[in-house]
Amino acid sequence: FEANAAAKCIKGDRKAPYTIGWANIYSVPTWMKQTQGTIEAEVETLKKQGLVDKLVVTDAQGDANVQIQQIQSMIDSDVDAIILIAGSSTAPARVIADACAKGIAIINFDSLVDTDQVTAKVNTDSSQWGDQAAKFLIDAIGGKGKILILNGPAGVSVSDDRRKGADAELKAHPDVTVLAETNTPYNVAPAQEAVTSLLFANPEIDGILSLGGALSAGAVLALDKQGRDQVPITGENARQFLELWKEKGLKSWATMQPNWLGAFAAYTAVQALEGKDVPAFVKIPLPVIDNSNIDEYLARAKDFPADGYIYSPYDEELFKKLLAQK
Amino acid sequence: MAPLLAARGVSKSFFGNPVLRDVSIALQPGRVHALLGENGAGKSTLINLLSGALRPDGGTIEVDGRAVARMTPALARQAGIAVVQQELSLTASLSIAENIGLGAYPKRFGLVDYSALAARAKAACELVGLHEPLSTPVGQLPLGRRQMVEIAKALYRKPRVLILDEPTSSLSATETKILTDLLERLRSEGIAILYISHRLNEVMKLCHHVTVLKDGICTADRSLEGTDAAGLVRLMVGRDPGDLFPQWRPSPSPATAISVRDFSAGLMRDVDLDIRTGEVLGIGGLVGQGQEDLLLGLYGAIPARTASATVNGAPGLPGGVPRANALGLAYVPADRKREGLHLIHTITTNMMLPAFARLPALKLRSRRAERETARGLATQLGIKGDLARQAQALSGGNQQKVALAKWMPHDPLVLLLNDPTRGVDVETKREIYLMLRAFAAAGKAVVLLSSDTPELVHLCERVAVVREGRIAAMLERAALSEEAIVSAAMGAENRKVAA
Amino acid sequence: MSTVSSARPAGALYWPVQARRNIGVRSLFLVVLAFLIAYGFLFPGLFSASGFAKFTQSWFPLALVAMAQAILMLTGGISLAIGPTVSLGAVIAATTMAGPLGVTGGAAAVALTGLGIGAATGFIVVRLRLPAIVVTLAGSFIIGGAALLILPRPGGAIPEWLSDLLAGDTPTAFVLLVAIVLLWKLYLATPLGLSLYAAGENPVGAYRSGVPVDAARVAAYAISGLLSTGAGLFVAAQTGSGDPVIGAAFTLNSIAAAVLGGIGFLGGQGTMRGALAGSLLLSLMISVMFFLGFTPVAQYVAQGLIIIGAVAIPQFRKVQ
Amino acid sequence: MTGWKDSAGGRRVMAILSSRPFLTVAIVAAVWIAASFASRGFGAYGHLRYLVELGAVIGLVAAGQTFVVIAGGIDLSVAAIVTVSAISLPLLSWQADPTGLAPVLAVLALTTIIGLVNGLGVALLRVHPMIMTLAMATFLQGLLIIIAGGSAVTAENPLVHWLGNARPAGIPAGVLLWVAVSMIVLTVMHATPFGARIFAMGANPLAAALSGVPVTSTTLAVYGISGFTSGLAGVLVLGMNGQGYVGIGDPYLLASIAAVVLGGTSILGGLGTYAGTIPGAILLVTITALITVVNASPGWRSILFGSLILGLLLLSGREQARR
Ligand SMILES: Nc1ncnc2c1ncn2[C@@H]1O[C@H](COP(=O)(O)OP(=O)(O)OP(=O)(O)O)[C@@H](O)[C@H]1O
Ligand SMILES: Nc1ncnc2c1ncn2[C@@H]1O[C@H](COP(=O)(O)OP(=O)(O)OP(=O)(O)O)[C@@H](O)[C@H]1O
Ligand SMILES: [Mg+2]
Ligand SMILES: [Mg+2]
Repeated sequence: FEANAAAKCIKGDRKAPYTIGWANIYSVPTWMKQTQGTIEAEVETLKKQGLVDKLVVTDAQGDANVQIQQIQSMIDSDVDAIILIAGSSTAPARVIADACAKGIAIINFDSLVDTDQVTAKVNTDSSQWGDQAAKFLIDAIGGKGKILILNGPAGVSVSDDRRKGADAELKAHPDVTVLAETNTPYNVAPAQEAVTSLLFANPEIDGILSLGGALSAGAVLALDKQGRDQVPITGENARQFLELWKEKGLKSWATMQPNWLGAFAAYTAVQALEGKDVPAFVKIPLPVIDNSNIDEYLARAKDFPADGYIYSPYDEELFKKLLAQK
Repeated sequence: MAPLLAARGVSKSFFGNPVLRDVSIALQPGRVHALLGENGAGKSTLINLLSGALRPDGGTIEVDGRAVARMTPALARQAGIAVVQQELSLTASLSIAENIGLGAYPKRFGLVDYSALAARAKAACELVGLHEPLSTPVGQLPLGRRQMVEIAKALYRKPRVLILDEPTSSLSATETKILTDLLERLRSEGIAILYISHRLNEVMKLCHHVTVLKDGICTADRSLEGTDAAGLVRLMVGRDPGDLFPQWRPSPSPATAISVRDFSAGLMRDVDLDIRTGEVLGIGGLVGQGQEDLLLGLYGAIPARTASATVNGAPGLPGGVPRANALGLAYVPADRKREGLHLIHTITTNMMLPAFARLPALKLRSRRAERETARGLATQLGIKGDLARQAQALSGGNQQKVALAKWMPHDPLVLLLNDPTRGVDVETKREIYLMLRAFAAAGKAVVLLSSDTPELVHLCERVAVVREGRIAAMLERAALSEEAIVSAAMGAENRKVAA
Repeated sequence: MSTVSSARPAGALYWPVQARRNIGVRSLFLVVLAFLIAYGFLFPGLFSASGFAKFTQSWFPLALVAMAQAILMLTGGISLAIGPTVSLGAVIAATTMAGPLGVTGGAAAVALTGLGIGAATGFIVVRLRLPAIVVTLAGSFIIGGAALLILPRPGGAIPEWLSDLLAGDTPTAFVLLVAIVLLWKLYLATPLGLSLYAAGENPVGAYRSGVPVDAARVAAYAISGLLSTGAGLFVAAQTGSGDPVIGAAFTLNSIAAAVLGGIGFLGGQGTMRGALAGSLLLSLMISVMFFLGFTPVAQYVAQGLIIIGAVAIPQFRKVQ
Repeated sequence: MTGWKDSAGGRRVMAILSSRPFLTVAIVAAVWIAASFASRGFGAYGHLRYLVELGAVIGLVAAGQTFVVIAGGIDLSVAAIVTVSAISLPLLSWQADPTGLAPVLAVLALTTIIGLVNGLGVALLRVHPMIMTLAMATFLQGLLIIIAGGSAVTAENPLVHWLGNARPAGIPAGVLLWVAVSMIVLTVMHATPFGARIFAMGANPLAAALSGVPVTSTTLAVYGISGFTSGLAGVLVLGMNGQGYVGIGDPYLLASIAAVVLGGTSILGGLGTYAGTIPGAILLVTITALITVVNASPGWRSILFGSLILGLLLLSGREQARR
């Protein structure tokens, strides 16, 4: 019994090979599928090292209540670690605390939970995302002009954080007028519809602050279809958007929520179980895509699904470096 | 003496069509008052006015001689008025007792007092001869028994005025007898009874006073003293009636239309039956012994088994309704609202449905031809009303005619009829009877399931009496009489009960 | 044959009536029982106090919304706004209970909101004769919007003790469920409650029999709203906080549970115990599939098959 | 003076003017005019054209939904079918077929089969339509996990691209497709025995069966049609977005039901017409577009959207009393 195991929730009574539970919120979207791919690849590696013997996957079908039940089942079946994308930033807090109390390593990534009863949280900084995107756009339109803001679904922390992150920059530039804001799922079709309507309502648009997912592709398509000139636009690493970016010669900037967050979470869980100290929060620096490196990304495009995301490369070295940061 | 309940000069229109014009009626205690009229004359509408289900456009409703400003069902109930609608007010998933007490449950601490309910419901049930456990869901009862529940429900409220709208139309002779005895007793206790029926012999036996409606106008309001059945019909239709039952002679050389051996379907078990061309084969017996299943099984509407069968020359049972239709079978159900008609569709559409079912699915329709066919059928059967209106706007009898009419263009070889004259006025009955016999005379077969025993006696070559899922007796024409049918239906050992 | 009923004392009507209402859902009960046994076998911890407590907690909100949907369907209605109503209940609880209103005040606010929303919906559907399915579809946007106004992103708080009481290691949820079922039985034994069935199956006949049909239906909507926001309160306690979109999945799940449980769409058909069994099956299914090690793909397929099977098998038996 | 109203032609005109579909058309026109005053650009030809183009997708899904609802059922799997169609089409690209027609036909066959399976469950297993189609949607989610993200290359199907982007004679190809489908649907619904059977089944399935309506095959056909039109909508939406993704069909489930009911078709079955669904679909996209340009918080927008639907329902969605 290693009484002073370093990381939170870890009691040190669990021995390799470990069983890892992946409590996914919804496994059908392509982003999730890609993420699962990185987790499975990582688990294969860890299996070879004799550290993991099983990966248990649950899919809450989008329902945060079901996710709670499934995490409970993971606790009941005594998995050694749970990696988790939360369906709600608050809902699973209590069940996670239970798991933590039972000495299960909990690595929460992508959509985070408002509790510190986890071994580690792994994510990019949503607020910084909004801030950097706003910076780029305001810069690109010369510090003044009329913009649209496209944001993800309402009532969800991630979209709310990204939007709030943009506030400071917007405030600092009173000459930037926000014509309209929308909340849609992070998908092409609803964004295209919304932007088309906004185009007709607003004859003059200088830029589009798009805060993730495939929203930007929808906006570009809308401009294109209505015969309007493309304007500076921010976005994420959705393959369709990156391809449109190149094709239309956009003035753009994109960042990403790398799919390898999943692999990294699995890696971190095992490290923690092995008694290593892991930071309570691993901040993943936002990889930036701009005109300087877009071609590198597009060169790898064929390895990714057409409706998927082209993520930055990763390896164990990167993981080690991330874990070492304080 | 002031009448317990009266209507004074009431009028009612639907969508501008006058249905009742200046009608008056007075219900006296201790009197059974008959309300007669052809289908669509306005009887049910008048009842709805009396019981507050509808408001009159003009005229007044009086209780105990005092005008009621605005009659509602609730007021009517308080005034001791109970209406027996035709199985209209029951809820299939509730038990007999819960149905009987519906809207007037005995309460204790705000809850339904099931003990009191059981006691009172049981008393009401015994009056009408209902012996099923009170906890039986009404949905599990056959039609005739449901009607008795409906009557028990009215009695449960200890009414001063009891209104019955065609209570016997789905009752067998035995049940009818129980009911008429009961009404006689209630009358002698001073209750005012309003009785609607198209069965004139019942009316003659039971009633003392009659009001006759014709096209919404009151054409007679008089004592029944010294009136005979023919006189009644004359009052209703305004001219001399012919015989209700047509004269006919059996066709000479019958062949077999349908033949089944060891036939089982629903309640029916191992029945052998031959249906001949050119005959009207009656199916009789107490309600709910499996007669309906026999028809439905032959028609392919419910699963059926048989050792061997031929249907119009083809071997085997049809096994499905479309196939049965193709073999020349047609079926007219008893419960026209639930099984026979599409109430929210127009009369024309209803009449055309069997054609739609048969025509090639994507052939273009001709509205004009449909209208003409429908018009022809309406004329042939005397169906009144705008054919572009919904079928639910028709009175019960006219709905029945539509349910029958829709098969006529298809010239069926075998007509399977399930109580086709239920709720049909005498004139129409006669027309239907004539049609049936003409049908048989043309060498086709008619299977007539009926709860109206005289109908069986007067129209059929043979009557199969069904009891407990088997054909208890096959009565040939020479042996046909109401007594024979009833005693076969009861079974020998139960004869005493019937008497 | 008449002796069966006449020999009994008249007081013995209530229980036979209850017993005969079971008939349609017996095979579902068997399926649920099979799943329960399988679950107990796969996870013996179920029989410990805390295992049982957790199990009933994950079932509880679904049970409530299944009841909320069933009571509407019994009157011939339906609601597509159950999910947002749950969310609204949750955010109201999470924003009031830790504040000056306190737990009592917050619970009252949740209850009143549920009753009010339900009654308003009922009034619109019943008195204005609009189709329930679209009224409640529109309502789902309005109610969901209100939840977003109160709490634009997940947050708020529920007092720790309340969370521990309702969703700790004690089977409070189960006790609550039993209490709610008893209350429902009590309601069904009132004239207004019992007339639900008549008002749903045969409104014209019921009206003519003196049943306050409209009142019965509006009351059903109000109760349904109360159950929904109540489920929201529980979810908030279970999660310790509020989330404005937490209830989304409950809308379809409540319908699935009710229909699995034999509640018909035309009104008047089915029983609450059936709806509860349906919700239990949906909830059990998730855990059992986990312990059987189903992959997500297998989970989706099996879920579809189980739902269809549970509805189709009794039908098959009927035909035979 | 009053004469024309009583003439046969006059009566027909009056009947049309007071019909549900016409009422819905009138509401659409009113909303368009009002919105054009409120927001510049709303009434621009290009914008209205775009609204109709968007309406085409809902309209196609709602075509099958109208059939199903009139037949007394409901199809909750349409959204999943749209997604399956849009996702699986890129997987099927055959070099041998330069037109791109073959993959489209293959996908439509697939979605029609999915619909037929729904029909089988409803007609033969007697599973309630809501449950059957809900289970089917769950089922298709499983299928999607398998096929989603499977295409490494963007599907460049010329036919699909044309459908989503071309504007022959200034009219979007999708709208032309919708017009063609509408004509066929209206004809089948109101001018063929098959259509009459559907109405009969919806109004009273028992009476329909006893009248010889082949209930099983008609039910199969109805759900098959719904699968087909949803598949067609998937193809169109794929063309309009250039890329399918999981969830692309999600908005169309509730929209299709709302369009059907706003168009005056009774959710209880047996009464209604696709002629009402068409303006119903356009009405829905119009409201969505209006909400988009309103500057308000998400909560208020949602409330506004719900209130508008409710208000319009008051105008057009009254249920007729039935017994
Ligand atoms: N609510 C209504 N709307 C339109 N028409 C109606 C309505 N109720 C009754 N009618 C019409 O009023 C007339 C009288 O109907 P009513 O039911 O009173 O006839 P009835 O005498 O009871 O006939 P039957 O002997 O067939 O039962 C019929 O022509 C019927 O079509
Ligand atoms: N369009 C309509 N809307 C509402 N009610 C209608 C309509 N058409 C008819 N009715 C009602 O239906 C009744 C006519 O049919 P109904 O079947 O009730 O008559 P009935 O005499 O009771 O029938 P039965 O002969 O089967 O006993 C009328 O009394 C009227 O109240
Ligand atoms: Mg009548
Ligand atoms: Mg009648």
